Amino acid sequence: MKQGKYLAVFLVLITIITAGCSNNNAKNTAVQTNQTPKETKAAPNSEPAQSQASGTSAKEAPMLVSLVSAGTLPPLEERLPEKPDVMVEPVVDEIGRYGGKWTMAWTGPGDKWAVGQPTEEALFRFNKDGSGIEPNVAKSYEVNENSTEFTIHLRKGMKWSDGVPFTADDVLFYWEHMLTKETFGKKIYDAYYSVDPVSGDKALATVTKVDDYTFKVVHKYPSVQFLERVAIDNKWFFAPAHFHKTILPEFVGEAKALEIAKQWGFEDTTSFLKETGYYYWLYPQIPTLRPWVAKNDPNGDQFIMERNPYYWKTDADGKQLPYMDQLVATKIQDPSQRLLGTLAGDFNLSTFGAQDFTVLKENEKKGDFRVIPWQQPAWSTSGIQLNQTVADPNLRKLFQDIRFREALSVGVNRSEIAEIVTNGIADPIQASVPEGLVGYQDGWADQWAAFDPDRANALLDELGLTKRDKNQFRLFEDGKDVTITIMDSSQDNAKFTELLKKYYEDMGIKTNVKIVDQATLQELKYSNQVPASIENISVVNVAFRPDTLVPLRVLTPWYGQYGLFVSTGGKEGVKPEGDVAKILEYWDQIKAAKTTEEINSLSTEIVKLHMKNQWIIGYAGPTPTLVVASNKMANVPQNMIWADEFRSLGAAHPAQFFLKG
Amino acid sequence: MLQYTLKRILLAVPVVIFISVIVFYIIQLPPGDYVSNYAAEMSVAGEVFTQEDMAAMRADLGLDRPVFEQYLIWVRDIVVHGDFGFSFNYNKPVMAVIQQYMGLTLTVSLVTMAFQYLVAIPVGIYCAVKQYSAGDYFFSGLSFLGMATPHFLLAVILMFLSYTWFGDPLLGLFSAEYVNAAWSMDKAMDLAKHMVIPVIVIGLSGTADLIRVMRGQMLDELNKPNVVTARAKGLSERKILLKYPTRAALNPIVSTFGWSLTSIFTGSTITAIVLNLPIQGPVMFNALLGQDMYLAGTWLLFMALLTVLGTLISDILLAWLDPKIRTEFRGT
Amino acid sequence: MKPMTVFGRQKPANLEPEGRKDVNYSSQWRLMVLRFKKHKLARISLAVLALLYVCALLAQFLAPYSLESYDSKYVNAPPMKLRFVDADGKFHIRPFVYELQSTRDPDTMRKIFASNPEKRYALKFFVKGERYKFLGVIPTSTHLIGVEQPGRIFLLGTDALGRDMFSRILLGSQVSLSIPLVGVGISFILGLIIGGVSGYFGGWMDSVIQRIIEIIRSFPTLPLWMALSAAIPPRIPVVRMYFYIVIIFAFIEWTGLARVVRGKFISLKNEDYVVAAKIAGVGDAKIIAKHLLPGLISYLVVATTLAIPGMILAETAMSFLGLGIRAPATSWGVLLQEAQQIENIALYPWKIIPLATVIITVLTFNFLGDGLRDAADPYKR
Amino acid sequence: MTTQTAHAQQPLLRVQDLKIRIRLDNGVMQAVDGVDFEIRQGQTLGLVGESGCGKSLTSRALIGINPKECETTGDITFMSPSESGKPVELLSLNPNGRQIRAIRGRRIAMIFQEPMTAFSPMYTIGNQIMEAILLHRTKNKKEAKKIALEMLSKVGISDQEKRFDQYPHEFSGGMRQRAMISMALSCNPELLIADEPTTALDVTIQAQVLELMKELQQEFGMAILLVTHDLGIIAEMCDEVAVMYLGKIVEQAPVKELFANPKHPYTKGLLKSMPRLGGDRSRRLDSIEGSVPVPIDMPPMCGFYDRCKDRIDGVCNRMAVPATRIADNHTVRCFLYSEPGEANSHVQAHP
Repeated sequence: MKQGKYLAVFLVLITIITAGCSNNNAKNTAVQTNQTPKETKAAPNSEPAQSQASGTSAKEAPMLVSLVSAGTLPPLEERLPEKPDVMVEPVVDEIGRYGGKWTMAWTGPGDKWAVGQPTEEALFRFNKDGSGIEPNVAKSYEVNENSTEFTIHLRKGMKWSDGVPFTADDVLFYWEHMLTKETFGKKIYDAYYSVDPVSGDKALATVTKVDDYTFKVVHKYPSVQFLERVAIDNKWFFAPAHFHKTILPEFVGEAKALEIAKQWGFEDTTSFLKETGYYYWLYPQIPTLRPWVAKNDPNGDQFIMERNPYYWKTDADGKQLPYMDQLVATKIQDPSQRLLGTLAGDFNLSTFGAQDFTVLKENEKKGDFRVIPWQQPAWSTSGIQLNQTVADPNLRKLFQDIRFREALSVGVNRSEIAEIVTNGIADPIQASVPEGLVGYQDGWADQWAAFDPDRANALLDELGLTKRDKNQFRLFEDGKDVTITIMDSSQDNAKFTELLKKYYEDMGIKTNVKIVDQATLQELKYSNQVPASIENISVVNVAFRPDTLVPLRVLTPWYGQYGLFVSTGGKEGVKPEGDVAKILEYWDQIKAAKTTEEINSLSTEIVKLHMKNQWIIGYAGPTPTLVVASNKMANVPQNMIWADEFRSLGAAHPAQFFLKG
Repeated sequence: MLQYTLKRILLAVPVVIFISVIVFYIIQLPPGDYVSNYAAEMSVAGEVFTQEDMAAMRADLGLDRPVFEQYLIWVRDIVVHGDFGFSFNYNKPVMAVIQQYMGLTLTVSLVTMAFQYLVAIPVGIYCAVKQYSAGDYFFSGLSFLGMATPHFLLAVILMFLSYTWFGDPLLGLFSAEYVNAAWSMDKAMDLAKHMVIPVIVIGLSGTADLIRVMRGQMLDELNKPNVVTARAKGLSERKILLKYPTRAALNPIVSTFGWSLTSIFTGSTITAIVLNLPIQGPVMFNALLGQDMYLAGTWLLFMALLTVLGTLISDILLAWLDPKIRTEFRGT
Repeated sequence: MKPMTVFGRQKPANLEPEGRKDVNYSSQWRLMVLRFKKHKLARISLAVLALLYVCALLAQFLAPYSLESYDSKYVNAPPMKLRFVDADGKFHIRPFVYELQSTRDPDTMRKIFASNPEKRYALKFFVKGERYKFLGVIPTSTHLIGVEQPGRIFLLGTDALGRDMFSRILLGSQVSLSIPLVGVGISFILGLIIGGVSGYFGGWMDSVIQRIIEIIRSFPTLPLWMALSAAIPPRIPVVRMYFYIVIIFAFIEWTGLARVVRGKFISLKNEDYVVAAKIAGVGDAKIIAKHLLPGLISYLVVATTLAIPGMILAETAMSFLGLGIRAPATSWGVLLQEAQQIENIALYPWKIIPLATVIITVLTFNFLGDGLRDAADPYKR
Repeated sequence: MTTQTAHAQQPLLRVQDLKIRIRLDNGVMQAVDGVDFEIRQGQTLGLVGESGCGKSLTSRALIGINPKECETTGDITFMSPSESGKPVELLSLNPNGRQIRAIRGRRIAMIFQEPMTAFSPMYTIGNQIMEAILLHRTKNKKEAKKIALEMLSKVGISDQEKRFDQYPHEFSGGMRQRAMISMALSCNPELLIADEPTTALDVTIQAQVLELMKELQQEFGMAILLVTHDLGIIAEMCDEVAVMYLGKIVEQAPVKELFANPKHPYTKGLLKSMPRLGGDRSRRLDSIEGSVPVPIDMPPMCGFYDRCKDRIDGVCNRMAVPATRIADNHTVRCFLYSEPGEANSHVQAHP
């Protein structure tokens, strides 16, 4: 259960992406399978022969066979891309069999990503260990020497789920008529801008069609991480032009668009276009490239996605994926229902937080499922972020003082926290980059990690907090009380906040815990009213996703108004100083960096500043996310990383999950 | 009678208008709005909303206008177009959302209600006739227990017991395979199976109250001279019981029926959340939580209307049931 | 002669030992007490409630541990057996518990507890423990029961933070038993004043008040709770939070009492003696104080008693929805909210024990209310 | 006084040693303690006494409609002429059984003091009158209604068709009592028990109702047991009268005899407290001092002892008083008329 072992599978997270990477897909996947021999070894060898036997006969699902023979669906060869362009998905354990449903719980359309991530098909996706990207919807790509020109090849004969061919026009359409016009409510992603290292000038890329199956993205300045950023920011760089032409105001006119929106039940075109353009996988009318496509209204009690007959991936045997016929998401109203449903076998593959570990493990046999822990790239599971720009001047001075942070760190017994809060699963360590990720620093996990209340009190005295009130709480020199108010939006952390309060108050620091709902918390963050937060940092690589470690926006508590300053270009907020300013400098350099090495070393510098300052104090190490799969559900990989960047469960390539008979 | 009804309805109008104002105000009361809720929810999934994004969204949804303006627009649309607004959360007109849940809500409510009345009335009569018997103590005790146990806990415990004993926690109202299936005998049976826990949980507490009222009323009525008169006429005890005390004791119970109107249309919210019942209660709760204001507002308004209507129905029922009031109306 | 009604507790009027001819204020109360004494269940309930309230008052003293006695060694420990006979079959006068040893199942990470018969800790009275203020005033560290350090005694097991459930239930009763009282108290005053004004003066004041009550009652309580608890400003201490919750309860509850008061006022003010007093030129205040309130107070006591269980349950419901008091402050609602997690029901069923105390309290209040009602109103049920 | 019919001397109902005990929280109350009397066909027996003396309980015990808390013992023998005088032991019948129910309402009917509460407010007068008719006389609703309308007209209610469909609250008090009488008589009972039939009515209405009862008695030839506290009504209506005090009949005699020659101190007191037409208006009405004791765990003694002006200390408060026959049809229960030694000699109350 110790994080180190699992994260050790990261050899180097950011592999160098060179022009040599533009090999074709078959080769790429072959490499991929070689890279993960461990998984095949770990495979349960139950009835492989049987599934093999049933597997060899048919290359497509029985439900499609009957449609083909009825003449309502073209034969398989016509539905798949041309033979060399078919994507062969590496199979985790064994060749599967067709049929069955993936049953899961979701909380309704608001939980769109619960079905969105596992079914997502990105142009480029992260490879299985997260060390780099690999082509997915794209067949292959070439990039020039200084990373300014990316030529991307698509798959010939590939089709949308309604049978219409998928071509470079769909990419161009998305770029020209949707993304750059911001029709679906998102700004043009940062990935499409390149930055001049000297002047800091930002330039938008150009996208041009080369032929039906090739397009080119040209940046003004080098953009080394372009493909990774696209894989994170803009997973899908395409849209079904034939569909969107029928609804976009640009093509049908405002009035008609509104009319169509109303027909769909929407009130206005803005939200209509946002939903259809961005959250398209929830709508049965919209063709997608996903293994399963929406079948009914997501607002119902059960959302059904059914296999895409034109899905463009096969297994190693040439059997068209996905194996399972349907993905059925049942609406739940309370998290306990996911647990109870899983125990009862109602849901055959769901994910849980580590807090449910014991109850799940205890019921593994009875419920006929297995618990597969996926490691998270989190710095900690229990920790505190002190708002460096907190409104109260006394507090701000205090929070910015490194001695205060050290006092708060050593004044808490991490073993107790790890035992009680994480049920002994996490290590009692400092918030730090887990081993195996970019920026890992040896010994950081132990920095200020030993429980030493005397040192903590000495530090606090040293800070001048020697006055005490009648309850023995410390006071500022001016007699005002020192109170840390921790804001949180969930009751799930009650155990931790209770303990934290106890330890802090033992040091004489009065501590309040205020639970507000998420929206309020968000509002409070924007208005700089969150003095402290127990949010955790979980990020694979600061260069991919800087916003929690680099003050670029507002929502991360530790940097508070620094982020506002940066995001408003200095109009509002607090001007970053000292090490925070340095982080921003490094970030600017990353944006304009020419090589991956350069980016990695700059990223490491940013992380080192975090280590030095420990703005984010951690009291317990990361815990895994638990993937709980029915024992019937096969091909669910182990030793994976659970990260939003890797699309969480999507990293397991659910199209090749199957149900044993 | 008609005049009275009209007068009552007329009196209700200002109340409802006033309520609609308060409703709107109350929805606005918690900090944040739908957009910030939405942004917060999406940020959990890794989607980031900047303040500009949120401002743009607010402008789209008309949430950037002053509250009273939003209110006036809302009311204008209701009055002029019969349009109750739009549910941001469902991306559907409010009425469509309400309709979606109405069928099952009514099913659950009416079944639990039928259970309550069918159980409580005979048991109440029994407990009154056999006052202080073992049966009286048993039923009174049971109903008190049902009333004293918090619903949510009872529901969870029953669900868990159902899981440990039968391997099925009976979540929701249908098994997965029947949720979207067409109605059939099997589906109905499945529904019946899933109704057991909600009926027990919601029904038990309501039954407790009803039994108490019925028992008390019956005890009153059983002591009335008209029972003695009936007995002196030579009527059998059963006939006496049914014709005189029961009929009279039912009066207050039937006439308070109107008060249950709101609960019929919402269902029990907390129990429904715990048991994952697809009925109005939780939908509205989430609308309130997520500040899906037109949905929440319409619903609250609807509830207020139902309460006013329920009072009216109660009064009319009372008049209709009580010959004395009835003849007074006939006279005027 | 009136038809005799000799059912149940009721006795024929003419057999009443205290003649009804001179019903005065005090004899009405005496009658009530007499009748109440006859109601066995109500008497038992009163005793149980008295016990509960005494326990709540002395909770810090009775509880072996405080609310902040976290201990990672004893997380989710089951209730301990209080023993008299040790492993060797030897009988001890003083009950004792064995030392609790915990290990973790390496596979499921569940804490496994075993008692160590080698080490006995005898139950002691008046032991020194954590410091607290007796009755909120006198600082002391004596607890009624306990075992010697480093032994632990968990009569009802522990929670997920290793805190003694027995202590938490006791200490939680302070909130759970007082919120309803204070809440009802406030709504009692509000209801009495507003309902009284409405009923006594009538006219336009009555209409306005009735409309307001109607409007408040028209609201589903849930959104009202939500809105009101959302209106509670952030970063307030638990005590204030608690106070606000009381106010919320009272705000919803007073309308019911106001209705009762109004109804009674209307019926009483037309009584001959009140009319007579009015004609005689007695002032309104005096009429209300001398003639109306005495006739009303017993009804109010009953209505109030019967309103309390509803508030106790409401408090648990609020905690369930996350609108109530939060740990480390403890109420029964908080405990039940913890208990309702599937994990706890499945693995640590002793966490449901607080449910029993809630049920007992609600039942006893109901029985007490019934008894009081019968006593206050013997001729009408 | 009513005209004696040919079969007037035939006994219709005989009550012997009727005792009613009621269990209370604080003991057992001896509400009726050894009552004996007899009613002959066509005769009117008055049962008089103050509130709580047990007269109502006694009257209701005859048809077994007292609440089940009342423990009733003794013999009640009913000899219905329509069954050719075959005696039926009413107390031995199942109180809810078919046999007693066939007698209730049919052979023995009853009217009550409060016609308002005795009728259910929920049903029309017609409905409630027809109920007994449908039960005892005919199953045909039309016919039943006809009978009911007839009865209504007999009791002097005009516009019966309309009245039939009205509710009790739409009737005036007198009308309601008329309706009650029509309901009681609708099945031609042989005995009518009238429990304070006029107490709740205005004086003028009282007279009308009493007159009506007399007329109807003549027409139907039934016997009446008239329970009242009003000696005036007794004087007007009854052939014979029994005075009850504290669960016992203290004196029983034909009306003329009793009024002319009251023996028991209580009877005397009662008579004195009665205003007389043409009497001396300046004379204050006498009242009986003191109040009725509660008959719970009473020692054997005269119940009237405390209030009696002529009490014999050491006798009246030491032993139970036997009934003494002082004339052929006059019995009295007082030591003034019997020797204490005769205490145990039983005397039949009937002549």
